[in-house]
Amino acid sequence: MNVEQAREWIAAIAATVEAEAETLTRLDSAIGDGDHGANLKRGFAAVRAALDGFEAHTVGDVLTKTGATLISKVGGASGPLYGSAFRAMGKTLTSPDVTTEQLGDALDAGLAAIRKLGGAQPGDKTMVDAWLPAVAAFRRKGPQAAATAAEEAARATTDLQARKGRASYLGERSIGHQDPGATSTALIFRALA
Amino acid sequence: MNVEQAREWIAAIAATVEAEAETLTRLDSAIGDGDHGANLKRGFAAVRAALDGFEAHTVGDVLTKTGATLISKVGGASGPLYGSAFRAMGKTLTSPDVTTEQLGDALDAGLAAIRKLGGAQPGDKTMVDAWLPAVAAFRRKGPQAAATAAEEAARATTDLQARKGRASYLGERSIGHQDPGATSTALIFRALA
Amino acid sequence: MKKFINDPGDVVAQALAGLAAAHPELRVDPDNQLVIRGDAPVRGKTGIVSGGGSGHEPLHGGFVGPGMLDAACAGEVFTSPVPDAILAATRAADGGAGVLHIVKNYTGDVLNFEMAAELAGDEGIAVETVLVDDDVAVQDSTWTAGRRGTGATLIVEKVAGALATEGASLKDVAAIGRLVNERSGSFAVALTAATTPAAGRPGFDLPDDEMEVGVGIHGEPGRRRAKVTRAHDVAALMVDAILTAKPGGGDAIVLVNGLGGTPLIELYVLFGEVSRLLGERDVTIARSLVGNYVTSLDMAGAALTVCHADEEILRLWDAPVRTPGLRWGV
Amino acid sequence: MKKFINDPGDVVAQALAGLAAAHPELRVDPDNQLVIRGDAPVRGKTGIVSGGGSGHEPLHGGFVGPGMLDAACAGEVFTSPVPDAILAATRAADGGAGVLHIVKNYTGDVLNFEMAAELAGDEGIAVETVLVDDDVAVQDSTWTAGRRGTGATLIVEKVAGALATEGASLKDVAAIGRLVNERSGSFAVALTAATTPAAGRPGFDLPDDEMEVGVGIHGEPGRRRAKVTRAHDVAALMVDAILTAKPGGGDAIVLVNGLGGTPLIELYVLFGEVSRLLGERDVTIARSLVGNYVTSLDMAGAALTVCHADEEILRLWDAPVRTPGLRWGV
Ligand SMILES: Nc1ncnc2c1ncn2[C@@H]1O[C@H](COP(=O)(O)OP(=O)(O)O)[C@@H](O)[C@H]1O
Ligand SMILES: Nc1ncnc2c1ncn2[C@@H]1O[C@H](COP(=O)(O)OP(=O)(O)O)[C@@H](O)[C@H]1O
Ligand SMILES: [Mg+2]
Ligand SMILES: [Mg+2]
Ligand SMILES: [Mg+2]
Ligand SMILES: [Mg+2]
Repeated sequence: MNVEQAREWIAAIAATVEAEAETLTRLDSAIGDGDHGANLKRGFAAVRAALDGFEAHTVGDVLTKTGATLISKVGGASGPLYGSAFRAMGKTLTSPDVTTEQLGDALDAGLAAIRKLGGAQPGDKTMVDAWLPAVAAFRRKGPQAAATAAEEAARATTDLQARKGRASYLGERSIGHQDPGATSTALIFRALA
Repeated sequence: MNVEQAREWIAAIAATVEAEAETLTRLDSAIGDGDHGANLKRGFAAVRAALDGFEAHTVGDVLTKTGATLISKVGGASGPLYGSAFRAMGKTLTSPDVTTEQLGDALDAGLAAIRKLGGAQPGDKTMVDAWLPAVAAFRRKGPQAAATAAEEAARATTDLQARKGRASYLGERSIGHQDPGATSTALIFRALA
Repeated sequence: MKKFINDPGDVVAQALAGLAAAHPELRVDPDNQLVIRGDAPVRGKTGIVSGGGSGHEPLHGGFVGPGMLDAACAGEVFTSPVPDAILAATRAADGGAGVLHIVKNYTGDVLNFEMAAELAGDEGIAVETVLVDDDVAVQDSTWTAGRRGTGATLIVEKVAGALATEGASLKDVAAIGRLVNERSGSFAVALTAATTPAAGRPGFDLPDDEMEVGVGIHGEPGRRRAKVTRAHDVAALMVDAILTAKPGGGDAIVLVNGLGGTPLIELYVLFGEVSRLLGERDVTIARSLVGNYVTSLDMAGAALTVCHADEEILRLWDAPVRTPGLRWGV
Repeated sequence: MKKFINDPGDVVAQALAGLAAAHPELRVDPDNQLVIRGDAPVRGKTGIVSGGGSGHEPLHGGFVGPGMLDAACAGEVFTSPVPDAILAATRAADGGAGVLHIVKNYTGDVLNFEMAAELAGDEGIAVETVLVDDDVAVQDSTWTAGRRGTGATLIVEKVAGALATEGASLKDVAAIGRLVNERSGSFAVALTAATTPAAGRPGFDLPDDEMEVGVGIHGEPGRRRAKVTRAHDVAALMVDAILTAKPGGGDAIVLVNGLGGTPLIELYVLFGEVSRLLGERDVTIARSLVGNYVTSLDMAGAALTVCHADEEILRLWDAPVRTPGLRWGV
């Protein structure tokens, strides 16, 4: 992945998040507060504006800028979590062109940042449940497999009871609904494929 | 009408007001504040209790007690208006048995009290519009005619625009709805027939 | 109907019991449904009594206390109180200097307060009455019931209460109340109907994209129905109607008042628009209140009240007040 | 959706503009969406900052002023503010004695405030955090996000604000805030769902005879659904849940709090029931508030908060406060 491809990835995320905003909001209405779609739409629109004309020398520059913008524009739980993930990825990718292996390491660093910040365990019904298999699949089989793994894992959150985030307040009533954050994670990996 | 018959009249009003409370409230919801049925139900229930065991020597005693109770228990516009009407009637009927002509004069005094207190003109879409033809019919043809006249006049308020009471706030939108107070007046005269 | 009540017939009595529990500094007379200042009657002070149907909380019981009302009568929901109760309130408020009745202009309120004033007069209590009729949605005419009393009632009660606290005579207190009323106009818009506990369902049906324009505070429909517009246009409608009926410039007390079901965040959006629009018409918002003060049960809606104030009115507005619903300066 | 707004995307910004117009004694920073005391920072005083998603008005912006908050951050509706805004608020509040962050326990609020605290630390501003987690409808556990912060936030802000006003150190102000939180429990019931301007329709459908039991203040469904019961039974449910999770007797500060769409008359009915029930459990209502203080947009519903108070907490509760939403003693 080079700088231009990194920009394309982010642009693709922005487009898919915009297109799927209503779906994400609907999922978040069922077990949260109904703002996940609006949050990410607002965030990636700001990222788009921030990257426009921004001089990036490395892949990391693009991702770090993305993360910092998400942190300062989104709010909520997903803002700091996704923002920290992109910032962590950015920090590891210090050259203008990076290998797939380096990208895999970066994605792993992103996941680590989310887990460190949010403290969620696998199975807690959060974005972690999609990131985890996606990163593993990326490393073994590349971006297509990662996207598919994330999508499957997002769907599989439906059967889980939430232990983190707003959905945890619903207790057993959170079962039967797909996690919005895991769903947006699948969008991020699909945009990479 | 003797004292016993006066009691029966009031009891009949209490019964019909109770039975028709929802209708009165529905009419009052359309162009007022939806309490006319509840007001009269509460009022005549109190009258019933007040007359129970009350020693009445004249027809007037019964009606004056009725009026005073309505004034002190109903509130709203209809409480003072009906209360004053019954009190005014009571004042004129100072014997244990009264003639139909005396009763006619008393009803007229009741109407006069309503008009003096409320200041409504005929055609203002109020209880006055039912009282007026009812009293006239009572004097000419007796209680049956009075009831019929009151009912017809109550129905005829539908086409009027209100100039007094809460319905007046609706301006032209008050047209097309039957006045609740005129409707309860028809019940009062029907109970006398 | 979904409400936090026990029984539709007992709502007012039980709300008063709750008020009594929450405000030990007040006295509640459950038989007459009165809220009374704990230290009433205040010797030598002009007493102030108001009241009306319930369902407009905090009006009137929430405005009883030092600097405002001495006693308030709570009628049944949307039903004016009876003369006996008003008389009892008048007695409780009378400190020997007479009692002012502040009455919203509704046939029922007017008649019942009139009767009570007569009874009080018979007992030797001097009574004056201020009739509040600020709702400019209704045309004024001697041939009709006239304009309704709505939001300006709060301002009349506050300003008259302050002057009475200073020791002014019944006549002067009544005069300032009338002045405030004369200089005030209100206009309300509803997005939903109110549901009275007795009726159990909304007073009228309103499609999901329509509003009632020119409503009162008794759940009745308004002067006309219109498509819901942006807050800016709603504010413009209100400001226009009020300044047409009550022209004036300079200092004003401005109340953006929720009708009970509208959250504060929307009232602030509306206030922002109102403040811009009044500025364009050379009206200065000298004092303001934003919140649910004169309500109509659970009705979603908002009302604007503008009172063209002089220095004396502003001074009395600023005077200390300590009631459940309004409190400052003490 | 029928609301007094201009544009769903601009509600928070425009409500802040309205607040600024209504309260010239406060400063509004529109870029960061902050409400700031007009005279902030107060030299030498421990600064107090709170904030969170909007839609809970008057919380938090309505509690800025002498005796309570120095600054409040307003996030988008139901979305916690961003670190930059919290940092700006922290700077505005810092009078050299450090700044207390009062944070409701939601993942988003916690993370964003944490980041801001780090950034503030980098700038040399000492920051302490009080996490409010009073909602006993949610089971407490280290494995979950834990309990939500709701009505007790108001009490924490009031009491901490009073101690800070007396000149106490950041450490002591934080300690009293934590004590108040620890001694407080809340429980809420909703009769309707909230409609966020962005979503445009109610967050959930609720049949005409059902309520959501154990709801938060973000329009989310509750722990379970039940048939609507009488106010007495709702009050019993709330009192039981709170005294089970937070046992105690003696003096308490009690808040019966409307969620935005419930009128005062119902809150008073509920308060009457609560007061009787608490009395039976040897809890004395030493202080109380009844009204819409910590809301969830237009949700019809009510919450009970009980804070087992000691003398010091009561003393600080009684201390003067002058904000748009709470004002007494000044
Ligand atoms: N502690 C956590 N760790 C990881 N992910 C989390 C955590 N808490 C919440 N999330 C994710 O964030 C999503 C919600 O994001 P969003 O709706 O934007 O924020 P908020 O919950 O503050 O409204 C959830 O669906 C979940 O996937
Ligand atoms: N000024 C008046 N003169 C005569 N009748 C009136 C007057 N004002 C109102 N009414 C009658 O009172 C009725 C309403 O009574 P009610 O609903 O009990 O009182 P309120 O209007 O105070 O709620 C009206 O339908 C009308 O017939
Ligand atoms: Mg959310
Ligand atoms: Mg009526
Ligand atoms: Mg009425
Ligand atoms: Mg959120």
